[in-house]
Amino acid sequence: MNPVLLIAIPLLFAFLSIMNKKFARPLLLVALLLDVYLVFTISKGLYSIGGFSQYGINLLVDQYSLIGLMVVNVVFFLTVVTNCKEVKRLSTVLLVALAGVNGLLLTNDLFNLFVFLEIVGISAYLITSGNKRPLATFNYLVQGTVGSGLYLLGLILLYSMTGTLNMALILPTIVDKAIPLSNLALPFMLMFIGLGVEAKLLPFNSWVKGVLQNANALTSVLIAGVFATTIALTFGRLLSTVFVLGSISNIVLVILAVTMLAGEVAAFASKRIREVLLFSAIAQSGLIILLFANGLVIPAIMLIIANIVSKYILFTITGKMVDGTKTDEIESLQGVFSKNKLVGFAFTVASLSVIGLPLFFGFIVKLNILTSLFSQYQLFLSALILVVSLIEGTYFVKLLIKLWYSVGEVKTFKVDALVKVVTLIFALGLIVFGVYTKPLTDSLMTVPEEMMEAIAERGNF
Amino acid sequence: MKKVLSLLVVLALGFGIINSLNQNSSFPKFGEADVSDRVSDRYINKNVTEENEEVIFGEDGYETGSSNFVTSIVANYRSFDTLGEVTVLFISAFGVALLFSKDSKRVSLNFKPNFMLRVGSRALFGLIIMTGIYISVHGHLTPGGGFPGGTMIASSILLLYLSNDSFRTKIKGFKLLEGFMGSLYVLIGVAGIYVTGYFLENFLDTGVVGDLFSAGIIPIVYVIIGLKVGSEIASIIDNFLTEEVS
Amino acid sequence: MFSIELVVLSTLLAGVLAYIVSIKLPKLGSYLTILASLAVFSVLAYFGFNNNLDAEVNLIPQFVLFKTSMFGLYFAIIVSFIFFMVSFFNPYFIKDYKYPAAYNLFYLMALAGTIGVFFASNFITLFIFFEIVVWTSMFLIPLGKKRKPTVTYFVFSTVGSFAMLYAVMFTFSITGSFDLAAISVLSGKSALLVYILLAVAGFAKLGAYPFYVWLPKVLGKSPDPVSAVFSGGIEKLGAFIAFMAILRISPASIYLEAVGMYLQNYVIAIFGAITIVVGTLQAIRQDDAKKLLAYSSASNGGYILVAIAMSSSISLTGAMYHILAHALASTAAFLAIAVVHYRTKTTKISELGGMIHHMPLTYMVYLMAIISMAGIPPMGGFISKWLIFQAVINKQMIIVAVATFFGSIGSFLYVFRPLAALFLGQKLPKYKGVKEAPFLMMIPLIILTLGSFYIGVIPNQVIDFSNKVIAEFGFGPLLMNEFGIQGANGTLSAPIIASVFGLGVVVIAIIFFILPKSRKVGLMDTYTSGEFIYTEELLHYSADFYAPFERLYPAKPLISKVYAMIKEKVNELGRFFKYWFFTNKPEVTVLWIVLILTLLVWGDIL
Amino acid sequence: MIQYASIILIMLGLYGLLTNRNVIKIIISLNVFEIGLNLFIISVGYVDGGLAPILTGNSTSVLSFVDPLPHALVLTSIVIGVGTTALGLAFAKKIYAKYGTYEIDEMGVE
Amino acid sequence: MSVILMSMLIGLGVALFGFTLQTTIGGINRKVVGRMQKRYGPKWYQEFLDIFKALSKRAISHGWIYDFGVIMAVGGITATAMFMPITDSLVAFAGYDNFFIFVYLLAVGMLGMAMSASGSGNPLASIGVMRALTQMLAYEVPFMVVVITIIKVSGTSSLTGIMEFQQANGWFALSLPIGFGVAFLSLLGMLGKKPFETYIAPSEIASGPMVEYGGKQLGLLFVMHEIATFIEVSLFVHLFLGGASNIIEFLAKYFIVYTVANLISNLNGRFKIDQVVVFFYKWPLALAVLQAIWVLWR
Repeated sequence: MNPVLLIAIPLLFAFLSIMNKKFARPLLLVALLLDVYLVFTISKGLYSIGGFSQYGINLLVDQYSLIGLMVVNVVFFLTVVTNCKEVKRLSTVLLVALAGVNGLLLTNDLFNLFVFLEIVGISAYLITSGNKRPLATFNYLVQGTVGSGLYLLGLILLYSMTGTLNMALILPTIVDKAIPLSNLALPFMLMFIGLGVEAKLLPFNSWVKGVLQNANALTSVLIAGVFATTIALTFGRLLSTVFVLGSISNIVLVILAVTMLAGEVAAFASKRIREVLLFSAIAQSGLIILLFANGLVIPAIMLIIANIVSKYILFTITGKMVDGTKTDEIESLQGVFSKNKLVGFAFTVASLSVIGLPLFFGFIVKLNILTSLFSQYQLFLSALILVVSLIEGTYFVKLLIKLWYSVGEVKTFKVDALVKVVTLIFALGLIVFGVYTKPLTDSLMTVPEEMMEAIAERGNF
Repeated sequence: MKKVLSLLVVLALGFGIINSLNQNSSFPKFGEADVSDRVSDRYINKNVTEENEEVIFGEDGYETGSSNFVTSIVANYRSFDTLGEVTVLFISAFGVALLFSKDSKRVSLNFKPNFMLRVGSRALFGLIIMTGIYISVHGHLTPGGGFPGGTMIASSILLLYLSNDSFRTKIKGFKLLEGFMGSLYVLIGVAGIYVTGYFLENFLDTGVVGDLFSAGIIPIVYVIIGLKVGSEIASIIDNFLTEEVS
Repeated sequence: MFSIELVVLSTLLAGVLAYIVSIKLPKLGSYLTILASLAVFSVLAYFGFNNNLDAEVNLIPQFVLFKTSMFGLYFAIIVSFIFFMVSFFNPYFIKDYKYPAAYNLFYLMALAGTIGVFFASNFITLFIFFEIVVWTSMFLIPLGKKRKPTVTYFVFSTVGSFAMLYAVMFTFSITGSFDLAAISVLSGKSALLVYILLAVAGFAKLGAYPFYVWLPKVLGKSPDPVSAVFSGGIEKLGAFIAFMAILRISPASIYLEAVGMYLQNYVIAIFGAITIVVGTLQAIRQDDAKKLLAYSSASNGGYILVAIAMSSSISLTGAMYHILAHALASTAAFLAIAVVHYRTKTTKISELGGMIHHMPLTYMVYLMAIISMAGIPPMGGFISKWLIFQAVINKQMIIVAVATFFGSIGSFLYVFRPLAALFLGQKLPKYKGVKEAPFLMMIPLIILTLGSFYIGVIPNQVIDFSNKVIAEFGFGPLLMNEFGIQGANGTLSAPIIASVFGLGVVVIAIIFFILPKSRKVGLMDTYTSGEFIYTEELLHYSADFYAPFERLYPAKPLISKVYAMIKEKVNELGRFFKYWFFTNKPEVTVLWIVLILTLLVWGDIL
Repeated sequence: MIQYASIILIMLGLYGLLTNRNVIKIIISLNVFEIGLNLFIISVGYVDGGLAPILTGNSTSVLSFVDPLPHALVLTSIVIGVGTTALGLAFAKKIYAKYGTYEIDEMGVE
Repeated sequence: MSVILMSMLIGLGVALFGFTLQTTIGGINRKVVGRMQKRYGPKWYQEFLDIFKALSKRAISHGWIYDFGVIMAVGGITATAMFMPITDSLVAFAGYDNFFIFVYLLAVGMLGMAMSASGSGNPLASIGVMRALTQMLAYEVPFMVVVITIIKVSGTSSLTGIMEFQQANGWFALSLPIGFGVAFLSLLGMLGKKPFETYIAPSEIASGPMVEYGGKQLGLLFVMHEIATFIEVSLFVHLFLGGASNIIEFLAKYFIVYTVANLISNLNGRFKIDQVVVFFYKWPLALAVLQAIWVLWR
């Protein structure tokens, strides 16, 4: 199947959906189902749009984007299914968002990437507009626009130097034309910052708090889970196949390291559960990008998968919990899980996986990350990661203990059976993958090679 | 103080960027861009898929038949971008509607349109909308195209809004038009897959360069874009004329 | 043949089974824990002693590898025995837990984890099981009343395990191998780094200075069986790691002629000494019996560290012996206190009194336990302390010697406090109907006491075993003859001491009973200098027992202030980041972007 | 050199974003920023003496065209800018409805 | 086996000898002190009379631990005394007269007495025990530091071995004068002589841990006290004064040490218990450590 359908179908349905509002939600579900089906049937390769080979726009399906597509589409689908009530009038937006997300993962063209970035960005603004904090969303919009503007600036500089927009051609062209790295520092930094805004990297992410701290389950899972994963994967592709960090790598590493540290420390200092989770999400995205920036693709993808699954569980349950109890102060949520054991179990498993304790998938990921970092002899970074994950573990354990054990009266909340089932399955998945990882690691093995293949062939068909 | 500091920082950055661009040997100086070195060279010579030395006005058989190279890029070589772009506009328009739909009421204009406005706008309406459609249709031949054309269409509708307050309540078809046109665009793209194997492939005959009926799907796409942009911008305007009830 | 993998997996499975059973029948599930831990202990002991354990791995993922060693076996038998003993208490405490099913699950999982650690063949396996122990045992803590210690425990354990992870990974990056033997290959600075990190791991788990803070919090506040398991079992993981770090890595550094050891070992010994002193001082002033025992655990951990750091045949035997003796004695003491807690619902020394009249057996168990802990013959603790003293004197470590003697004498003080005020003293009327421990609880109490006594009188078998263990580290065996152990500057004959002691007691007892019989009077019938006191509480001296001595040093250890400060600093940093980066103002982001870009474009010039 | 004017425009936009605390002004600054950006994009494609990239009957192959690709890109960029501006204004209106002011400083802490 | 039985009998003899010796010398000392204070003083056998009187009286008991503690105390002390060499050849368990055995077996006796005292239910007894234990913490550590210096220098921890070493190389009292002084202070503490007699504190807490005793328990505890004093003083003699090669030498040294301690005691006031701790941890400990470092790390 042609992967462009992954983008075309949601778009088509989006256009159709505004003609009659009644069909919007069913259309969304159908589109999601179709996409999930398609993801598992498309085959690898380079797909041209309009038949202009490497001079036009291409979609690239390799192991990397395939894994990304599977994860993102499935989680997107489940998010919508488990939050059917919240979807309401957002169906069209979600359809467009789905198209944008798939586009970001598939595209092999820098400018096309910008367009999809904007699509995803605008849908994100609209999705977050539901939390009744227009100022926060406005803030997000301004920052997002500046960010994508900077990305565009960097892109056009790059174009003027290389004369191409094809991601697979940039690197070969740089080599061919022998463009010195110092000349490339500015465009790459601009693009890095532009994407960094969306990827929640530290100095550029003041939007996150406002947007996520009041978000419901749907919004938070989409923004912190699906979109973040997509952006991270996009970022990862750029960092691994397009960017030549060269002289700016120090600045980039500092930014990423500070992001990680600041996220965890801020989460440590937070008293509200959603804030804790959102800061933790910031730190995680910092870590993911950090891995990509160091060329550690496989651990990064593993982390992305672990992250989206656990973030799905955490944010969904938190959203439902906050909905049900009308509060997100950890102090007043004490002991909520004693009445909702299944949900509590899923939440606990997800947190333990995020902390990186054995028997859970997060542990395998952490081990992988550290092994790779040490094989590069990155002593300082790995020490930082350990320190950071100590802080992370501390507040997560604190959170868990508070949520399981009460001192006073216990608030209750109701969770649909569907949410229970889905989160439970995800939690079990974390355990299963934590014990038996071979299929996943095997399928990841070929990712870096395949990523480089397109470049080696210069985007030819 | 804050302003001075900001100014200083911004100035530093601006001069820094200019300086670094100036020293950047790979970045072509203004007006010295070497087009032959860029991918655009292929677009100008229309030899992306076919061997082709040079495009000659009035001949046929090129991969795209548009004499306006920008249009050939917008609506053919990089048509996928344009689809995305239309989607951005679409989702913005939808978003504006979404933001205003709840608890909102329509506001009536706080002035009564006078005679000049009523008559003048009707007279101008026809002219402007004609121009808009013309520009959309001739997008592959002359400067302009679907986007400017669509905007003109929308501005003509704005005139109607101004001149006749009840007009807005009568017109309901924008959503339908918008959705329909968008779907059509996607469907044309999907049709490409089934006709030739590529999404958004120009599967019609490209015709003679310079003819009105040439360039395959380009004019069709541009007309679709024109109508879609027109209806979207019109609906944005429409929505801004409502007010939230608090 | 019995494979280790099978032991670990079946323990895990038993845990899951116990969990499922306990959802409906918590008590039955807790009986399952007894059975399961008995099975683990007996399998390990039987097959281990017969050298019949199989290290092959078939079912678990490939990177987990086991091996059998006397070293691991020694620890595994001790710890599984402790788990087995403590499990007898589970049925009585299970109903107080908030999540009884989870308790049974985590109890057995922690057991499986410890077994895995002791038989690990490579560092990855070691680390995995180490972390499993950390988090499963972590969830045991809050099941009681207090939940805060959980976080403390997590932080300190994780500091340790991350230090270990870093060391492991670092070793891997140099040698390319995760094998346990790989650390011996290291040299120079990298060896020193790994040494320090592994030592930190051991320190953190063992609760040595400066990481001992978690011990009193966790052991003092968690459910009683959990405290016992921690003190006797899980804490010993730290000793295990410390053994490996100190004995397997030999970073060349300054050799201290005066004490005949390398600088880093001396530093470890000094830390051990500090642990002994601080633990003793704090234990003396505790009012909560469990906290008191917790500090004593810390201080005994210090002895183990000192002994390991000296690394000679005598000292290592001392360390091995002390691990066993302390495990038995400390578990017995904790369990005795658990009985008191179970019957009276309090562990505060100042609230209790005269328990000996209600539970004489428990009293005797506690007495024997503290005799062992204070290192008095004829119990196991005496032999280990004697060995350690021999080594300390032999190495002429004067400063360490001061600490060890101080700890040894100080232990009389703190173990006597619960004895005097909790068990002895006036029989308080509010505990009138309190009964002796239930039958099932008596079993482990008696077994532990007998065990402690046995190893105190006949040390030869244990020393035989520990000789095999230290032989694995390349040290010669400790010499023994029929009656005695050959130390560095003297011989010790435990059986003779025990029999002389017995003779003395018998002789005096005969004299005592020949003399005129005494009349029994009540406890209130005492000499009160002419005062008339009618209430038992007023005639009971239990609060602020060592008040004059306690005045001499601060109540809160300094280091806990440091930790509080670190926590506050992290919090402050978090607030700082929240204020400067997450302020919901677009211009903040823009400003940062501008600044970073400016830095970039002017970077060459600046 | 003239293309650096657009850089200055971008910087003006950033300056506006840094100093303004009014929602509408922020949107306008954003527009200034985008316009500068768009001008810069176009300037990248300019060739001295180049023709507009439209083939007409009387053009000959001797003359070179300016780079048409930036034109196409800038078209997209402009449209996207329109979309975000519209959305931003809509949010501004929402903000006004909620707080009764456009000044961020007057809105208080949430 | 018969060797051990023989040793045990000898040991019992040593214990009995120690008891008799100390009780006699204690009685003589009472007379000496009486003369110093311009009194006539009791007969030299007065202490025997006291003990036998107490033993023969009908007593009260506060429960089984009250009795059991006494048995354990006296039994433990007797067992300790059985290991004590009188001269370098007269020792019950040759080769096993390890210094640490005395330290720890002595503790058994102490523990038994403390237990019994606390078991009586009298808070004054508990206070006395508390003070005794605190004082023990104070004097033991400097003493032990001095002793490890001795052990390390002489290369053995066996008391007879140390004696032999001194007979060959001179007394430790002379070669380690600082340690000798420190150990003498510790000896005062061990014996409960002023200024370190706080735990008995006859005036405020009515003779300390013993407050509640009478009859045979008191008598046995007197016995225990005498034997404990015998052990402590003999330890001092063996460790610092070169031990003894014959029994006369031992008696002479023993008498001198005990009398000097007793005389010093009568010249002093009394420390508070926390002052005792501070006192011992200031100069004696520092000096002992310095001396050890000087001697051993040189």
